[in-house]
Amino acid sequence: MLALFVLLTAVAYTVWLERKVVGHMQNRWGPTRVGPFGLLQPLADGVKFLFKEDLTPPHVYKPLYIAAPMIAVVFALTSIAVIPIGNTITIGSLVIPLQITDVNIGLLIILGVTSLGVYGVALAGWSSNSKYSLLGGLRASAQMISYEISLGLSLVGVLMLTGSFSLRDIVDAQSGTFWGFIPRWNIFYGGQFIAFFIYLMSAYAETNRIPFDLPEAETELVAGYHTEYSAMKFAMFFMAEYANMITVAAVASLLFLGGWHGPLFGPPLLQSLLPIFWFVLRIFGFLFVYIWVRGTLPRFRYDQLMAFGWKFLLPLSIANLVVTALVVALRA
Amino acid sequence: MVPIAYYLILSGILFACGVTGFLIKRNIISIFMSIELMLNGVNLSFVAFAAQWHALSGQIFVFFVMVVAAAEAAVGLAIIIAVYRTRETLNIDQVDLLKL
Amino acid sequence: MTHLIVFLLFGALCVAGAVNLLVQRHPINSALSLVVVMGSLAVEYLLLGAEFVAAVQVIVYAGAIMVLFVFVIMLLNAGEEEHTKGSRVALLFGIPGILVASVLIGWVLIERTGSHLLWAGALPGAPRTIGWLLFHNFLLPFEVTSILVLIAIMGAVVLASHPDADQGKKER
Amino acid sequence: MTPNLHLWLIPVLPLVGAAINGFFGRKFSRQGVAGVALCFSGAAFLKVLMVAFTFSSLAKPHIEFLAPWIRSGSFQVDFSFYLDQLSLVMLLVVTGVGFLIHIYSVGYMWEEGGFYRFFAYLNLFMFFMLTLVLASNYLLMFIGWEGVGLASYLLIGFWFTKDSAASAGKKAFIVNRIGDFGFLIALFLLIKHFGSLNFDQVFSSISPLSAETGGAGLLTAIGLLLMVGAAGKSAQIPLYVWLPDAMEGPTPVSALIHAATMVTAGVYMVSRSHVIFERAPMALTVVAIVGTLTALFAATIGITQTDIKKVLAYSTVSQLGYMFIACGVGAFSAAVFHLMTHAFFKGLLFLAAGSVIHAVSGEQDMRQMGGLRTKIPWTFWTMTIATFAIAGIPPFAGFFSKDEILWRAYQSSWVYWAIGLFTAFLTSFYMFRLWFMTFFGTYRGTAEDTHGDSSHGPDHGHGHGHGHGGIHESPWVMVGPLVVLAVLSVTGGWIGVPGSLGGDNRFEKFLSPVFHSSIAVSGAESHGVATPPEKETESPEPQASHSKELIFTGISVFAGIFGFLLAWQLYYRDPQLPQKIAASLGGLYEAVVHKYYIDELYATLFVKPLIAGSALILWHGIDQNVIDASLDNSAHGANQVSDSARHMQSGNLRSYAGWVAAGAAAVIVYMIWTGTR
Repeated sequence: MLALFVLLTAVAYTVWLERKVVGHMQNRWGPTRVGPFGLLQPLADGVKFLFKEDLTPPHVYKPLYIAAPMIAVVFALTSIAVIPIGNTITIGSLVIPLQITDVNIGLLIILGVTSLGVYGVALAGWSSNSKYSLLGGLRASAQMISYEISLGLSLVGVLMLTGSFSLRDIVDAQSGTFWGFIPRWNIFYGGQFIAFFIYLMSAYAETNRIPFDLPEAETELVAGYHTEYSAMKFAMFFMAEYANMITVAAVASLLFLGGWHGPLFGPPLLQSLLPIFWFVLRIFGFLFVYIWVRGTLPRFRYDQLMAFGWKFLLPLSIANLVVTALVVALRA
Repeated sequence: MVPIAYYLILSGILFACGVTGFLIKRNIISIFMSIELMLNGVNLSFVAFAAQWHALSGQIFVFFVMVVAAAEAAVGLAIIIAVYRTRETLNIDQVDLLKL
Repeated sequence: MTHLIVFLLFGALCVAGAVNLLVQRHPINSALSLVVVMGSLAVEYLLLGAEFVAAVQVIVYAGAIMVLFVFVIMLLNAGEEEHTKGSRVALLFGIPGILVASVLIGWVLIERTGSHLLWAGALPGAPRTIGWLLFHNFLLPFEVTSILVLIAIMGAVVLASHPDADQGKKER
Repeated sequence: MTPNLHLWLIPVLPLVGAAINGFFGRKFSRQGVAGVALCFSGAAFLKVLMVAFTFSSLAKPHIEFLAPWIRSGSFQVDFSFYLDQLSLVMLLVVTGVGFLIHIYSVGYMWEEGGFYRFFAYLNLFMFFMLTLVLASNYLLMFIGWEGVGLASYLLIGFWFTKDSAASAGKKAFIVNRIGDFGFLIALFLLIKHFGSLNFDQVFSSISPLSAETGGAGLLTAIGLLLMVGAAGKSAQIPLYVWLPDAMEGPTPVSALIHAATMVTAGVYMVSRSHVIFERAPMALTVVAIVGTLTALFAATIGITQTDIKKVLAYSTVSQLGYMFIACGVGAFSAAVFHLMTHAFFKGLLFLAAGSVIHAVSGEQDMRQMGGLRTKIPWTFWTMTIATFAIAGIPPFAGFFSKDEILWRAYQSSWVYWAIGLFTAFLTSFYMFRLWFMTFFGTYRGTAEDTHGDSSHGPDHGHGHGHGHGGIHESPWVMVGPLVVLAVLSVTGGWIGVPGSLGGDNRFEKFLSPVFHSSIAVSGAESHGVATPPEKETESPEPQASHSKELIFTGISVFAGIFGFLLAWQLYYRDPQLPQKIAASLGGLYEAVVHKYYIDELYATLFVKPLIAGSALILWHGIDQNVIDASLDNSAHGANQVSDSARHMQSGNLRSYAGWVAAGAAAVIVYMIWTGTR
C-alpha cells in the first residue's frame, strides 16, 4: 500500500517535473501558480480529473472500453511490486524489506507484466471505435511487440554476466569499483553500454515516448489510442504511461547503473537511508533524460520506426549478445 | 497438496474445450485460438507429469511446444491475412473451395 | 491447504475462460478469455514450481502470441461471427466423439495416476537447470526448433507481404 | 583324371552359327549365310570326329561337368555332358547327316526367301539335338527335347505364309506337347523316388531293383510315361499324326529332322533309359506292341499315298515302329543300329525325293511324275540304292539292321516277327511302287507346271524359284550329299554283320558296354518277356541259333524281293491293275487312302470338344464371367465407393475436424479397451 502511494506520488511529480523541464527548455516557466513552483499542480490535476465529467462516446464497445484503462494501469503498477528500491532498512530492531516480493525471477515477471501492458493500449484503440484510436492501437501493439524483442535481448547480456534473474543479486553483483574510482556498474562492464543504448531506445518505444510516440502522435492521430477517453480513464492511461516510465527507469538503474550502490556516510540511519536516495536519484536522472530527449528530438515516421527496430536494433542486440556470450565463455 | 489427477483433469477439460471450440467456432481466428487452447491443456499435463516424475524434461517439452506454437501463430495468422485478402471473409464455412 | 485453494481458484478461472472462449461470439472476447486462461495457467505452473515456464508462458503466450491475435483481429476488424449452418458431421460425430474421448481419458487418468499428491513447488524448474538441460541433453531439438522458427518467420513474411498489408509483414 | 574334351563345344558351335545367322544374317549375302552355317555345323562334325578318335582311350562313360545348374538340397542338376558309345553313335549320325543336309540345303534353298532364317533354324536344331544327345541328365535332355520340338515347329512352319504349313507346325507342336507331358511326369516320378535326374545316379540306384512283373509298379509307370514321350517325339501310335503333316516343311528339313535325327530321339531316349525298361517288362511289352502296330499301320497307309513325301513320311513312321519293336524286345543295340542305317537311307531317300521335286519344279504328286530315270540319273541311282536299302535287300545297310531286329523279335515272340516280316514286305512294296512310279514309265507331268496343283505340293511356295527350264539334274551341292549318303547306305550296314553271316557284329559289341553294364548288375533276372539279347548271343549253342537265324534272314530277304516283284507287276508291267484292285477293295481302300480317318477321328474326339470346351468354359465361362467380371466389378465397386465417400470431402474444415475427432475417439476407445485388459 505504501509502495503504491509512493509510486502514485512519484508518477504525479514526474508529470510535474516533465512540464517544468520542458517548459524551461522552451523558455517557458511551466506550472507556477499552484503552490510554490507549482508544486501542488499534480494534486490539482488529480482533483480536476476526478471531478471532470466522464463521458462515454456512442458506438464504443462498452466492456472493453471500460476495461482497457484499468488493464493498462493495473499492469503498469504491478510491475513495480518486484522492484527493490534498496536493501533492508534496520531502524533499531525492526527490519523493513524495501521490496514487496523477492522472487528469484523478478526480472522475468517485470518483462511479462510490461508485455501484458500492451493490451490496455491495443484494446483501448480498438474498442473506442474510431479511426484515430484504431490506428493508434495498431501502431502501439505492433511497435511494442517489435521493440520488446530487442529490449529483452539487451537485458540478456547483463543476465549472462551475473547469472541470475533476481534483481537483488544483479544489483549486489555491481557493488564495488574498478581500479578504485570507476563504479563497477554493468554499463561500464563487458561492453554493456551497447546493451544500455539498445535498452534506452527500446524503452522509449515501449513507453510510447518521443521520438517513438507514434501511437499517440497528437499531430497525426489526434491523441492516438486515448482520443476518445476523458476524465479518470484518461488519467489512468496517463498514470500507466508514467508508471511504465518509472518502471523502465528503475530497471535501467538496477541493471545498468548499479542499483542503490553509492557512497555511504553519516550516522547509521542516514547510512541506511542513503541507498534509497541514490536509487531515486538515478531514477530521476533517467527520467530527466527522457524529458530531455522529448524536448529535443522530432518524431519518427512509422516505417522508419519499424525499420529501425527490426533492421538496426535487433541485429545489434543479437551481436551484443554473441559478444557477451563469448566474453563470458572466455572468462569462465 | 493436490492430487496430480486434478491437474490432469484440468488439462483434459481445457483440451476438450479446445476441440469443441474447433468444432463449433466459425471464425478462423477463433478456431486458431481453440488450437492454442488445446496446446495449453497439453502443456499443463506436461508440467504436471514432470512434477510427478521429477523429470525436468517435461518442462523442456513445454518450451518446445511454445516455440512451435509461436511459429505456428506467425504462419497461421499470415495465412489468415492472406485468406481474408482474397476471400473477404473469416467465416470458415464460406471458405470451402477445396472440395469435390 | 492454501495450495489446494489457489489451485481450485485458478483452475476455475481457467475453465471459465475456456468456456467463455467458446460461448463468446466476438473473436476479441475469445482472445481475451484465452489470455485469462493463459494467465491462470501461468499461476498453475507457479504452483507446480515451474517458475520459468510460468514466466515464459506469460511473456511468449500472453505477451506475444495473443497480442498477435488481437492485432490481427484489429487489423482485419473481425466482427461478430455470423451463424452459418455448419457441417452436420462436426455436430453428429465430432462433439459426441470428443465427449466420449475426454470422459474416457479422464477416467483412465484418475484410474492410472491414482492419488499421487503434488506439493507446492514440487519440481523447482530453476532457469539455470532448465537452460543446462536445454543446451546439453536437448541441444539437437533446440537447434532444429530454431531452424523451424526461422522458416516460420520467412514463411510468414512471404505469406503476408503484400503492398496493402505492410503491418502484417512487420509482425514478429 | 580323364582328359577334358570340351564336349560343350559340340552343341555350342551350331548355336553360335544360329546366333550369327539369326541376328545378322539378314545383312549377309546368301554365300555368307551358307558359309557361316556350313562352317559351324562342319566344325561340330569335325569336333565329333576328333572325339571319336580319342574315344577308345576314354574311360566310359565319360562325363564332363560344365557348370552347376540347379542345386537344391541333395537334388542337383548340372550342365554336364555324358559321352558313351551310344551318344557317340548318335553324335556321329546327327552331325554327319546334319552336315551333309546342310550342304544339300544350300543348293535346295538357294532360291528361297528367308535363306538366313532357314539356316539359323537348322543350326538351332543341331544345337538342341546335340544337347539332347550329350545330356548327362534327364532334365538337360528334356531341354534338348523341347528345343528340337521348337526347331521342328519353326522349320515345318518355315513357309508360315501358307496356312497348311502353319497349321502343320502347330499340330506337330501340340501333339508333341502331349508326349512331353508324359515325359515330364516321368521325370517328376524319378525325382520323387530317386532324388536325382543324372543318368548314372538314377541307373545305379535302379540297378539293384528286381524286375516288376506287375503292371502297376513304379518302374513300369515311369517306363510307360517315358514311352508316351517317345511316342510323341518319334511319331508312334497314337501320336504319329503330326509327322505326315510335317512334310509341309522344306524337304531338307523333312530329311534331317523328320527322318534322320529328331524322330529318332524317342528311340535314343528309350534305349538310354534301358535300365528302367529292362526292369519294367510290362512297359517293354507296351513298347513292342506299339512299335509293331505302328509299323504295320503306317506301312499300309504308305501303300496308297500318292504324294512322294507322304509316302516317305509313313515309311519313316513304320521304320520307327521297327526300332521300337527292337527296343520292346530288349534289342537296344539293334534298335540303335537300325536307327543309324535308317538315318542314312531315309535321309538319302528324302534328299533324293527333294531332288526329284526340285527337278520337276515343285511337283510332289507321283502321278505327275514318271520316266525320270534318264533325266536325272544321279538322283535315280542314289534313290535306287536307298530303295534297295530300305527294302532290306542285301547287302545294303537296311538289310542287316532290319534282319537283326526281326531275329530279335522272333526270339521274344513269333507274333512280332510275323508282323514285322509282313511290314517288311509292305515296305519294300510301297518303296518300289514309289520307285517305279517316279522313275519308270512315261513322264505324266508338265515340265513347266511349276506350280503343280496347289492342293498337293506343299513346296508350292518355293516352287516359284524353279521356273527355269524343264526337268533338270540338281546342282552338285545337292548331288554330292546324295552320293555320300548313298555310299553310306550301302556300306553302313557292314559294321553290324551278324554272326550268322560270318560277321561278328562289331556294332553290337561296340555298344554292348552301354547295354551290358546294367545287365551285369542285374544279370540274375531271366524271367519276363524281355530276354536280354546279350544273353542270347552268349548262349551255349551258337550254331543252332545261327542256322535258325540264317533261315529267318532268308525269309525276310524273300519278303523284300516279293514286294519288289509285286510292285514291278503292278506299277511297271500293268499300271491299270491298281485301280482295279482299289475298286475291288472299295471301302477298305478308301479308308486306307484316308489314313483310316485317324485325323478326322482325332478331330471329332479331341480337337473339336477341346475347342468347344475352351470356348464355352474357359473363354466365356472363366475368362469373361470370372476374371474379367471380377476386374470390372472391383473397378466398378471402387468407383461406387469413392463416389459415395467423396462427399466426405465437403471442403468444410469443421466437418474434417469432426471426422478427426471421431477417429481420435475411436482410437482412444480401442487403446483403453486393449490397455485395460
